[in-house]
Amino acid sequence: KTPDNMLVVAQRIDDLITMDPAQSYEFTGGDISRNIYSKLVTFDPADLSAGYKPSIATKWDVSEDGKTVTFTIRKGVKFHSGNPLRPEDVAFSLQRAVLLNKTPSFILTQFGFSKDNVKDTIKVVGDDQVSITTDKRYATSFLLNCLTATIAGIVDEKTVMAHEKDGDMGNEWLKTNDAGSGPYVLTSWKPNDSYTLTAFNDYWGGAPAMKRIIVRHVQESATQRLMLEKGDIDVARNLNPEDVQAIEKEDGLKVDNELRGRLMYISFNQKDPELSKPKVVEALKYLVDYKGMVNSFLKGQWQVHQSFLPLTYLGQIKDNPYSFNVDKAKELLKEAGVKDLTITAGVRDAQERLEIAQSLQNTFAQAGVTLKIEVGTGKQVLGKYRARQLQMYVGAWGPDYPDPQTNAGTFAWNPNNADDAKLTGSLAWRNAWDPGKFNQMVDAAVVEPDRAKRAKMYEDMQREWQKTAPFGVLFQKVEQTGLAADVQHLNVGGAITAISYWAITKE
Amino acid sequence: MTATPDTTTWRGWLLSDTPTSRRHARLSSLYKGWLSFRSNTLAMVGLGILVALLLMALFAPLIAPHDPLAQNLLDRLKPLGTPGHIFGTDSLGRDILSRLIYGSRITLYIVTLVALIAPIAGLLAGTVAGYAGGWADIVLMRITDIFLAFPRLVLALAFVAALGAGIENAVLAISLTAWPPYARIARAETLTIRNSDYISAVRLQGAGPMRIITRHIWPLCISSLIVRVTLDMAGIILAAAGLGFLGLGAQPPSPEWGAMISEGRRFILDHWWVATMPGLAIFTVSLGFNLLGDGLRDVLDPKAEK
Amino acid sequence: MSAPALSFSGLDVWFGSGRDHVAAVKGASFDVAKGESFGLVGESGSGKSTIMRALTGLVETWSGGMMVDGHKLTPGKSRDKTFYKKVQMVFQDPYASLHPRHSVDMVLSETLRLHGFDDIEARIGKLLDDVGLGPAFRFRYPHQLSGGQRQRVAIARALAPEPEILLLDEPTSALDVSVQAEILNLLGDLRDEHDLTFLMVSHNLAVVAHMCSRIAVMKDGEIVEVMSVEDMRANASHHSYTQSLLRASQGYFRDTDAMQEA
Amino acid sequence: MTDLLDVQNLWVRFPTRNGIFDAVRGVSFRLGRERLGIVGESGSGKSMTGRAILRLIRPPGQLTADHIRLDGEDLMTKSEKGMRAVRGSRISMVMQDPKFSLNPVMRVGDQIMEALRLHARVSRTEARKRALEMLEAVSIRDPERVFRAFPHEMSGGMGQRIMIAMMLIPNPELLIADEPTSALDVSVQGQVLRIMDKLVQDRGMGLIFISHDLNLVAQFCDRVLIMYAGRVVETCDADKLHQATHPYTRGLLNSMPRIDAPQSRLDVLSRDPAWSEAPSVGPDDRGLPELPQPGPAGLGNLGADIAEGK
Amino acid sequence: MTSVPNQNGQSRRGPALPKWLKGTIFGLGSILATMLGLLFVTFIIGRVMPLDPVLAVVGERATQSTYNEVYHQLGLDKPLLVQFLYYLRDVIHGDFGTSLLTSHPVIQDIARVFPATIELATLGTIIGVVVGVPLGVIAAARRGSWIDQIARVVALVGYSMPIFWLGLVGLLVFYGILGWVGGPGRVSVFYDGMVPPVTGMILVDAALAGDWDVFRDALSHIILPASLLGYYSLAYISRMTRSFMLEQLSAEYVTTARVKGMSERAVIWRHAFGNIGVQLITVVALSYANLLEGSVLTEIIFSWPGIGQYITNALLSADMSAVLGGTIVVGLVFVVLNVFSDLLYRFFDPRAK
Ligand SMILES: Nc1ncnc2c1ncn2[C@@H]1O[C@H](COP(=O)(O)OP(=O)(O)OP(=O)(O)O)[C@@H](O)[C@H]1O
Ligand SMILES: Nc1ncnc2c1ncn2[C@@H]1O[C@H](COP(=O)(O)OP(=O)(O)OP(=O)(O)O)[C@@H](O)[C@H]1O
Ligand SMILES: [Mg+2]
Ligand SMILES: [Mg+2]
Repeated sequence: KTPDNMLVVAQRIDDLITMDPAQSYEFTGGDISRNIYSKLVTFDPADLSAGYKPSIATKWDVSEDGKTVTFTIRKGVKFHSGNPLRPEDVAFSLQRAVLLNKTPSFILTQFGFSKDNVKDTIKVVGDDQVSITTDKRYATSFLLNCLTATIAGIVDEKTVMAHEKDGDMGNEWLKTNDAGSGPYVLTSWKPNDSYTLTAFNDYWGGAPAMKRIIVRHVQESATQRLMLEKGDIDVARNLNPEDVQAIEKEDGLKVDNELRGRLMYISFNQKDPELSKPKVVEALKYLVDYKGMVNSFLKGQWQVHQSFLPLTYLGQIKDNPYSFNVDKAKELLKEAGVKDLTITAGVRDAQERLEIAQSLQNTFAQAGVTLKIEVGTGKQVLGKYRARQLQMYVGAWGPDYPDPQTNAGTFAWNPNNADDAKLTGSLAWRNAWDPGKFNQMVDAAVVEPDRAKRAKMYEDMQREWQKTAPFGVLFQKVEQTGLAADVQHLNVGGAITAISYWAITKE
Repeated sequence: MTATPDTTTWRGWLLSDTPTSRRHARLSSLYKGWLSFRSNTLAMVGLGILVALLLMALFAPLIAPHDPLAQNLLDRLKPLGTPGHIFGTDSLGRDILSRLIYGSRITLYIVTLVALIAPIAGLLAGTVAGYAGGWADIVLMRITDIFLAFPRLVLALAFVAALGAGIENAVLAISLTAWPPYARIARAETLTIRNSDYISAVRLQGAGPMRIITRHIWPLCISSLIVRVTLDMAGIILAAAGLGFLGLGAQPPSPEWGAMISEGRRFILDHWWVATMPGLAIFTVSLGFNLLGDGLRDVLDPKAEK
Repeated sequence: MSAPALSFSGLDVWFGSGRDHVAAVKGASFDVAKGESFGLVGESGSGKSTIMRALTGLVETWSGGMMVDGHKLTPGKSRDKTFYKKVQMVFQDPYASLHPRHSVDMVLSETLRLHGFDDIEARIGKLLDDVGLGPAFRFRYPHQLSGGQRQRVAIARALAPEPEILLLDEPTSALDVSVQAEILNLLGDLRDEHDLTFLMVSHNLAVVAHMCSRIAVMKDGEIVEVMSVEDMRANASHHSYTQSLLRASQGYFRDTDAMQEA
Repeated sequence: MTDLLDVQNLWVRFPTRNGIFDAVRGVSFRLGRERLGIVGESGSGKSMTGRAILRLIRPPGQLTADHIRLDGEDLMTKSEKGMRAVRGSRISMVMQDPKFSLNPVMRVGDQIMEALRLHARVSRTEARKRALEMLEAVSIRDPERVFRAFPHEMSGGMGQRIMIAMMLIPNPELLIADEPTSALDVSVQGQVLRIMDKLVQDRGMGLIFISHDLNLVAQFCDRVLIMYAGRVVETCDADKLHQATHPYTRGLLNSMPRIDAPQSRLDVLSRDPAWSEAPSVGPDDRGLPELPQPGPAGLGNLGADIAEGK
Repeated sequence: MTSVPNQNGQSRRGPALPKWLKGTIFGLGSILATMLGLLFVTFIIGRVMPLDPVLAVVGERATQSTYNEVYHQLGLDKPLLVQFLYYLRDVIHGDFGTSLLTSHPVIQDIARVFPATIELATLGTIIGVVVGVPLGVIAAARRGSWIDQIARVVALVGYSMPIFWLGLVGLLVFYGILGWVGGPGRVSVFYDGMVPPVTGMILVDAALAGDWDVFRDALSHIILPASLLGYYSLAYISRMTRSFMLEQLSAEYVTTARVKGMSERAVIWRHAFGNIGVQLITVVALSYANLLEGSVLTEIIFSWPGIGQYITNALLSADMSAVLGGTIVVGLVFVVLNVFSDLLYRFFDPRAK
């Protein structure tokens, strides 16, 4: 029922708060950004596993010392404003992200850029080149992976600076507007209601097939399914397992399954005297009914995964050493000398997590562990978690950029375990866990230039980590998207990136 | 007015026009109220529903066929009429019937607490404002207006958000939003009562304001409040369920009916009973309160309707 | 000579302010001697009740002089307990002057308790006896009583603190003639028994004449005439308004009569 | 010649919590073109009798009677629609409490005009003229203002006069006046009574005058029914009321204090249960007075007529 | 000595303001006081809530330095009262701040979401009045008849049914199975933005633009949620109408009208109904106000981008500017509706001067 050259998507988009790539950090923001901004390097939706590929940068060269990478900028690329894309725009965009120092800026600043040095470390060289100099030698793949993140989107300097207000480098304006060169132009955004993208006919990679993309905010899965069945939409992105199962059986509809980078995990605060006993943590990891959950209420949407790097990431391992084993757990608890353990877990009020928590409550109880669930809104629970006040947390974590460092740096790295260190970005810190030797392992892996060696380092690190860390990674997300049968080439971005509307066709 | 009742039977004793002691007088007026209430069939149905609810809550462990929290992931989402699970099972394989039965405790708990807090707060504010008049009246009524003008659910949400989700906080939140109407009713009644001759008469005996408010004005406001509260109870249950629906009411795994609907709404298309059974339970109890309230209104407040 | 039981001099009572200002009583002056029964008559709205309400403190906006037993009263809310022990009031409408949810017993025992009596049980029995209600009525609620019976309860309540002065605001105007007779007789008996001083309001001249020895005629908030009942009976009034009141209370006469005033 | 009204064995019953309550029990009377007073203590069933004649007993009250004949026509057998034609145009009733008996949100004039226009085909201007005349006739000083006023702006006495004007304007054959002058100043009371008097005498209207003022009824009416507990305990000529024999009537008469004759104690009525058990006193068989012919104007301009006569 | 004799005996009461002016001043004053109190309470709630507005800005993974910077930017380091005064100053200047959640000025957001709610609530109220009032009147006139029973059941069910449940089932049946109505949202996706937003209410805008396709489509979308809300308001209105009518029908003036020989229908509609108008206005205003503020659940279920959802989302995300702005608007509407029904009352009821 929807027109042939138009794609209508139902999705929860209430997380969207800004579209400025220097600031955008949410799923929906990533989706939009990927389609309206070009980057130096990017993933090809047709072949994600190939890793980053040239985009605005046609090629790059690494200096001898491995600290400087020089990108050659594609010619003839146009912004939506009609301005040509110049190397200055590229340098400006990256510098701007550092200078603005918004939440995701660490993706860049971890390479040693700062307000003071960014003009020198990221600069235009020659008339068609931009060079980036890091503070020390990093794996090149690490840098390039980071440059595929949203924050590396290239904005139109002239347009942006024309809207500058109080030295905000156009941040206020860019929150709700588009200054990109990607295949789509943002034509409207009504918060919590919808956003609309229109094809950019002068796109350097060729105009996309879908002339208009409309994404409508629909909260309920059942509603999305009804709309899909009625033909009012082409794509439904937030379906729950029951609705997916129904759609799979229906004519004219199909389901796209993609492994995403999101992990579901539980963690235990190491300030707690009982939970800081390794045997207790180990026992609890045996008290999770992994199979039961993925075969019932999580069916199709999460798969068992017990290490901190999502599958498809460099250094991934497929070992899932833990399984539901009450006897083993009891034994471990006995060895640890723990009886009548009561734990309170913070859980945000999302259905999926509540069910997981309730299942945990049930299985923990079988070994005599009482689990109390404290539910709050996302902000409430998170506030406590960041303040290290949660005894246990049931939550999800998505990688920030497609490099193993993103998760290693948060699950296994905490150089200062003091309360006032406020390393709130690190999950290890939030759980008051001092990772000890893992700190060095993480630091070493991130600078290892050899790809294979680097992968091996992460594999070893994870195997070790699985045994001792006060984290239990439970599942990895599989995104199940319901779509009309005529929609082709849908790719929501796998574990590493966001949706690519430009590849989609209808037949 | 016809034959004088025979005072040798209990019934006759209770119906006597000439009570002989305080207790007799009180029982007699209660019994007469009961008699007129009893003649109202629908109200009796309402009362029946609520008594059933009470019994269900009281004897939940005896009645419920299963542990309301016992999960069985293999037996999830069984349909209505499944042997052993007449009302089916939910997404974690828990028996819906048993959860409904245990949930009645929570519903009763909410209802009792709100019924204790809101009307009393409203009564206090309303009668004091009405009787004192002047500045006290203006200030109290402004406060009432503020809470009245506050978007109801927002206030409740804010409150729950402030104190954390949980049944007690939900109750507090609901009470916080429920009292202003009672204050208004109580004030309006107080204004009509305060200038009546019988209040003047007690003032002429030297009675102070506190005494007049608590002994003379409250008993008169209470009956219309009771009616209002009963009629509002349905709304209160629904509000608690609404909070539950938004995930801010009772906490899992507690079988609060609103939260059950909220959990079950994901399956509404294929497994409709998961959300519908608690929906029906809420409906039934609300209906019970409404019927009872209608009946009470006829008995306690004959002017209001009839 | 002892001070009069009640003394009013230049009493002004008003309601509201600004545009709503109503002067309900204007410069009323009269004395009521101890043991006397004094009547206030006049058309509806002439301010009869207002005088009583000002005296008892139910209306606070007044000026001028009021004395009870030689003690001056001051404007304002507070009257002390001794005042209420001395002065009590019976209201016009027996249906409105009893709390609908208080039984006779509750009404009387509360009153007694407020006035600090201990032997409450005995006193209730005595009071009910005094007003001609047997013990059978003790635990009844107002809705179980007739108008006359209610008025008796109201009188019992007023008698409870053993007052010296009883204010009667149209005590029988809501009652039937037959019941009126009973109440008037009762009041007469009580007056003799307890040495009471009466101040009685009514618009029925016959009733006032029956009960009182002196009357004041009110019109529009002013007292136009104070006269003895004998004078009234003899139609010896000086004021035209009083005369018209007296004439009107005679009844209807067919056309032939000269009833042609506007 | 038939009576104007002939009521036989009229009962009004109310079901209550404690069983059936009989408000009117077997009342019978006949009425010519005269003034009939009904007296009795409060609650004796006077108003109910009046309403019953119009068949306006509100449910759950029930009305039974052997017959209620108006000019020989039995009202009991009429349909509701038939009754509507009777109400207002042939029998009218002045309601007891004018404060509650006028529609608070309708202007006085509209309510009076409505009474007229429901039964007579007259234009608005004509109706207005007649209403104003009628208001003047009942001694209302500023009819134009009152015409435009709302009931709450009227005093009790004005309300009663408005009510009377409203009920007289369709020129009924029978007027039931339920305590029509209780709120009136004595002087205005005289004028209003005079109007009704005139209508009875000149037009042959029948009048049922309900009151509890025995003296007034004795002076104003031709005949009196004395009611007690829903029954007629005695009936007599009005001027003979003071010689009435029934102890109830005597009791009522004696219990009133009198200005001219001071008493130390008033007589108190002692009620005899036998009074309420005794059957109603039936319609007297005495001959009714000769009916005068209706006035020359027929249903003419009543208000102007009265105003002139005054 | 130059004392001026006081000729005006009334002067001791001060300058006598006309009554209506005094009433107006008092009325405005109390509205202001209410609004101020409302703001203050909201503000305090927002500040004491353990929701961190900074987190809403910086996100989950922000470093502490970013966090501190924003904390300062938002003025959270100032005393509470100072923060409130700053806020007040801005509000008086018409600046409600910028929503953290949408990055739009709050006033702009409200201008977008409020018409959606108004449209829904208005239609709901219209349905409630058009059906509820006659139902209530007839039920009262035929007390105890089958129609009275039906009215009673309809009202009781309306009072007792959880709205979110009914909404979901309604959507399933009328949209999913029967396909009689449009789905969630205000208009079908491809009609989105087709008519220029003049009032923000799509039905009105479409009518203004003369685009009847859009109008029909929008109508098919709104009809289900509006009926749902309408049902609730119907339940309330019919019940209240019935009890008002019963009271009037037992009044003496109704008997007077019957004495005049008036037909039953005229008695009911002309006399009795005329007398409940005023009370009815209050009830309708109240129910309208309730729909305006209380349709959060309906809005969620029907993906209706209205103010209820807006405030709720904002609240859950500690977006206090948005919460405050929304609350002011809703509170203002409530107060205005109250005043409005008061005015109508004065206008229609001759007894209220
Ligand atoms: N609370 C009040 N506020 C304003 N005016 C009042 C108030 N109470 C009484 N009045 C006015 O004071 C005047 C006197 O009233 P009051 O009650 O004393 O009359 P009354 O002689 O007792 O009349 P009635 O015989 O009807 O009882 C009347 O004009 C009345 O309207
Ligand atoms: N709806 C009713 N239900 C039960 N009893 C009623 C009802 N209406 C009237 N009565 C009773 O009918 C009796 C007669 O009432 P009615 O109004 O005729 O008295 P009345 O003689 O007019 O008295 P009054 O002089 O006070 O007007 C009263 O005892 C009254 O209580
Ligand atoms: Mg008085
Ligand atoms: Mg009567």
